[in-house]
Amino acid sequence: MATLRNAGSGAIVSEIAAVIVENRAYLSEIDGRIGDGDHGVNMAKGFSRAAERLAGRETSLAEALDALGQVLMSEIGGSMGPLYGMMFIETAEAIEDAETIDVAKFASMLRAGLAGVESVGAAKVGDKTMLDALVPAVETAEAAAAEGKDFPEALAATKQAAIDGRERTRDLVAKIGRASRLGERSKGVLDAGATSCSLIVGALADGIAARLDR
Amino acid sequence: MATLRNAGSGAIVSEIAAVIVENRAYLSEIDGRIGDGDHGVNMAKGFSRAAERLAGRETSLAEALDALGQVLMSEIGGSMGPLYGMMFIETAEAIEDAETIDVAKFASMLRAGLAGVESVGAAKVGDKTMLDALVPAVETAEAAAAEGKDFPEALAATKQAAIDGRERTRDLVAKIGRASRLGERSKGVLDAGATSCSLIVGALADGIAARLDR
Amino acid sequence: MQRFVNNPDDIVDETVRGFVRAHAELVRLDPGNPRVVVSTAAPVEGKVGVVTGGGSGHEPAFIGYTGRNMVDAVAVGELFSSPTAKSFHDAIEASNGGAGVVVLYGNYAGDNMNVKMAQKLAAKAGIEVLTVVANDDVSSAPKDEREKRRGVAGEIFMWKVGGAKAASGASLAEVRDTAQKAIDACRSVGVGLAPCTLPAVGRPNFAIEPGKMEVGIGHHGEPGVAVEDLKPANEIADEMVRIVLDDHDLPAGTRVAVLVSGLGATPRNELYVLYDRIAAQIEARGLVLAKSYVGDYFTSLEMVGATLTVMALDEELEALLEVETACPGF
Amino acid sequence: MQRFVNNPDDIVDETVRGFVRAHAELVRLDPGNPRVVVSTAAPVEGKVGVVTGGGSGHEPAFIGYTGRNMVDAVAVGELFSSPTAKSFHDAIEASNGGAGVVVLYGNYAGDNMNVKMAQKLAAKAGIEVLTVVANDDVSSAPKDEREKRRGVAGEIFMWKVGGAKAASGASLAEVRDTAQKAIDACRSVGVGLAPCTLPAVGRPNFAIEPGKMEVGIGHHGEPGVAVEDLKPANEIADEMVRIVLDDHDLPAGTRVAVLVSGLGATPRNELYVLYDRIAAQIEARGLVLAKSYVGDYFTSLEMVGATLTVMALDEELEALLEVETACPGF
Ligand SMILES: Nc1ncnc2c1ncn2[C@@H]1O[C@H](COP(=O)(O)OP(=O)(O)O)[C@@H](O)[C@H]1O
Ligand SMILES: Nc1ncnc2c1ncn2[C@@H]1O[C@H](COP(=O)(O)OP(=O)(O)O)[C@@H](O)[C@H]1O
Ligand SMILES: [Mg+2]
Ligand SMILES: [Mg+2]
Ligand SMILES: [Mg+2]
Ligand SMILES: [Mg+2]
Repeated sequence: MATLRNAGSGAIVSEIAAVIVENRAYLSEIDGRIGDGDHGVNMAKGFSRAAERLAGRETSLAEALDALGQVLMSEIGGSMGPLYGMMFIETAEAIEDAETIDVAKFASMLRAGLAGVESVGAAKVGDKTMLDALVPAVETAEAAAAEGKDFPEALAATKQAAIDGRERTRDLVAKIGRASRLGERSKGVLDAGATSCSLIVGALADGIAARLDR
Repeated sequence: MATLRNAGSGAIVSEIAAVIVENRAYLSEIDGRIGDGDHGVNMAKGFSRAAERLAGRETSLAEALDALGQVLMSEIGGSMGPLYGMMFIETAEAIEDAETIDVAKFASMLRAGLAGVESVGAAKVGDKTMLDALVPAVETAEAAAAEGKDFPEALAATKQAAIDGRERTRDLVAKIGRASRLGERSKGVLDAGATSCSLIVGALADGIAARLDR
Repeated sequence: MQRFVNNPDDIVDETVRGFVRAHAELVRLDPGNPRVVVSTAAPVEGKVGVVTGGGSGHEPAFIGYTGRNMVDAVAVGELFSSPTAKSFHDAIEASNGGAGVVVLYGNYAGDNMNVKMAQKLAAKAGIEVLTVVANDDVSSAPKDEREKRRGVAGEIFMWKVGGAKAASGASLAEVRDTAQKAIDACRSVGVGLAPCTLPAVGRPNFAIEPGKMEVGIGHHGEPGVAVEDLKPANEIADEMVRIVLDDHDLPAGTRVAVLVSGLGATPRNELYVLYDRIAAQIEARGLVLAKSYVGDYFTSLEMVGATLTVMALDEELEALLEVETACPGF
Repeated sequence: MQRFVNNPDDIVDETVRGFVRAHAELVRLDPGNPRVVVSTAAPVEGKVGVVTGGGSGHEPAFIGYTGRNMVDAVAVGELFSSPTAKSFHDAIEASNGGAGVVVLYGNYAGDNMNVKMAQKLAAKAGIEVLTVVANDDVSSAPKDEREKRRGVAGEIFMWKVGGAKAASGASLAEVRDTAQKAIDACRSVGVGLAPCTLPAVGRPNFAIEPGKMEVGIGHHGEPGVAVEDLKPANEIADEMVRIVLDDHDLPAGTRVAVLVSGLGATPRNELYVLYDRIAAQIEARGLVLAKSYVGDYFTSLEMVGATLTVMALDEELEALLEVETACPGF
């Protein structure tokens, strides 16, 4: 059964950061349609800062995720600072003591991250937020673990679930955050946070898949 | 010898005003190149106000010119209020008591207007101001009178002199007014005041020519 | 982008540094946190601390309202983005005179989260914190969902009233209640004529077609209630008054304070043109104009537009509004 | 044109009406002339009257500096156009407390003519009038032709100093001399990033290409000394300081007052970004920053840009600058 070694896998976080930085303009543009247009700027700033701090350091995935969470939490602000900050801090804590990460561990670390988000924000699935990408990803990972799917398959399914969730936000009416004031007029546009979240889940899954040892 | 009856010729001033109002945008545009772009606005406002006051009233040329001068003087401000205000007030005063206006009277009324301008502003010919159109017009009218030219010919020559004077401002360096700060860079553009002045002299000459009785 | 910027990522730091430098007699930086601006008079022993904070790009809000009889400390966020929980917490610490701290801020997702977390941190540190969330922006939610409405320029009245109440020696609960009363008495509306650009983004993050205007626009360009043809100033003023007073419906004879703020790129003379009509309309509805403010009080970078805030006064609110203040914003 | 306007011909009347309405405790209209704004405290028996005036579109200048210990009466012109001689004269009459009147205005052809004529009218009415013509704009003429230079934001210091001197009970000659000393101690420069539009004209009356800036621009868009590529804010600040101080060359240790004003559409945070660097540069040259002003003090409709004014202080000027004032402009 394929697993990921926690030690030495911190580079995955730098890969996640790179994806966010690449999509800086895109994320701001989406946020601009129904929000205030700064999502890409906020995210890129926080993630690139964390990447700088990690650069050249040999870290475990847990250490790297925690470092990212701490930077977002204490230096970024916005909605994303606390939301993604808590998400990564909790995700890291869930695998702190793990030698290796398998499908079950992967599912539980995502679940912990979701709990982190929910500890700060009051959003629910369907509110047109990052949760609409994150929740399906968590549930898909858990299902894959229950069904005993192998890790690469589980990762691919989880990534796809986040993407599908992001796509569904297009038809949702925002119930929380800036966009919620638009009511019906918030329809027809992707949610910025769901978009960044699907990028993050995807980059995490890809980073793990590329490092699996069997 | 052709002459103009002073009485009943006040409509000439309304014709002058109409020409200025027509050229409102053009005059502002010229002023905008090396000044602050308000010449047409200032002029049109003052001249149309005077035209309104004169509308429907049966006035002599002297009365109408004085009315125009008073409006410019007391309601317009800018450089043009006092400069054109004094010009028209003095012009009017010069023909106040005249039954009829002949070439000599025409020349002396223009000379009086020039004196009015010079009583307020310190500009000289060649400074790139309205004087560069007005002075040649005055001198041409005086020469015509001295040479005993007939009135229509004198009027045409005076109008042309103002136009030629305006054209020469293109090659002049502004020595006074806003544009004077530009030094060499004020070259290559007509002077706004000279342009409005040539329009005024032209409209005055045309208005007189159209009303000559012989 | 025809703007005065260096590295867009440094704008907030440079703004705050320049601000503190220019107004050193009134404000200082928190020694431990360059994203916290503190009144040179704070903390005042035994006085309730007054804190606010929010995203940058609204100058003189939020930092400009730091000073005597006003806000004691301000948490500074990135452009259009809530300050961190840490900055809110440091502002609470900096303003704490031992009588508790009230955080008077605007209703935005980020601010709500970060203030909540800062409140927890403060509780651990033994500082009692109460909060008031401004929601004066009429267009941002229906009347029966006022809790969803954004906080906008009405916050200035909330700060002035709250700051004066705290300075009077009132208790934490009293300051909170009075600040709450102040913002409950405020209704605001914004109209946008041209968008603003986050320098880091480089192009307008929303569009307003030439010849159009966005009625009910938010302080970050959040879309308003309607996109309409651009009208003459008087008709826009009439519409702003209608939106605000229809929501407010105040009995004739009510004394009101009015604040007309530019959004950043609106020339001052146009604000007076708007105000002239707004004042006439308000009086025509039988209200009494007790106090007026016209200028750039709460902006949105270089957005072209204006906001109108009407605050219904009672004796206490009017008296507190009259209290002399010393801060860069007024 | 994304602006708040009704009939462009009415802008000045509406602006002045709204202004007087908003600041009724400080200013009033001259009963005989709606183009003259008078301090509610004026005339003061036995005090030298202080008058200014100029074209509109520079709000809060000129009207905003009417008030206690400031200007007593202001003559209001059309947008960018000098007031009439009659308005200057009515302002002189309104401010006359029997000790003579000083007219502190800027060096523009129209203003020079109209003030001169007003002076004659006042003389006939038996009022002694002395004048000071501001010419602080470094870029508008070479140093050896200072008398040709335009008056710009330095006028604010001239008014504050002149107003305070008059309030101190000084004689007409003393007020004139001190105001003259004040403006002689000022040097200013403007930088334009985007043009402004006279609503009656409907399109920008000059052009600044995107990516370019006009260094030395005038308050009406008069071309500056150079069109350059738009630089980072710090480099622009350095250039502004260089232009002003190269002309001024002040001995190290000189105490100075600094005023950084937006031209109308420059967001407040960018003014602080500029100021932060300007202040550092001024101190780097060994000068001492005694007092700073950052905001929209003297604008040009909705021009994007900023001006820097540096005033060299002596004991008298600094003391007069410190005198408390009450006017809408500060
Ligand atoms: N309570 C919440 N729970 C989860 N996600 C939220 C919540 N509030 C806002 N969001 C997410 O935040 C995103 C916007 O983030 P961002 O633009 O960076 O912050 P801001 O809204 O303060 O400008 C939205 O697209 C939404 O997905
Ligand atoms: N001293 C002067 N004598 C004669 N004409 C002058 C003088 N000063 C300025 N002018 C004229 O005034 C014109 C500009 O007028 P206008 O734009 O209406 O006033 P302003 O310069 O105050 O904006 C210039 O083109 C010039 O011809
Ligand atoms: Mg956003
Ligand atoms: Mg002009
Ligand atoms: Mg934001
Ligand atoms: Mg002009």
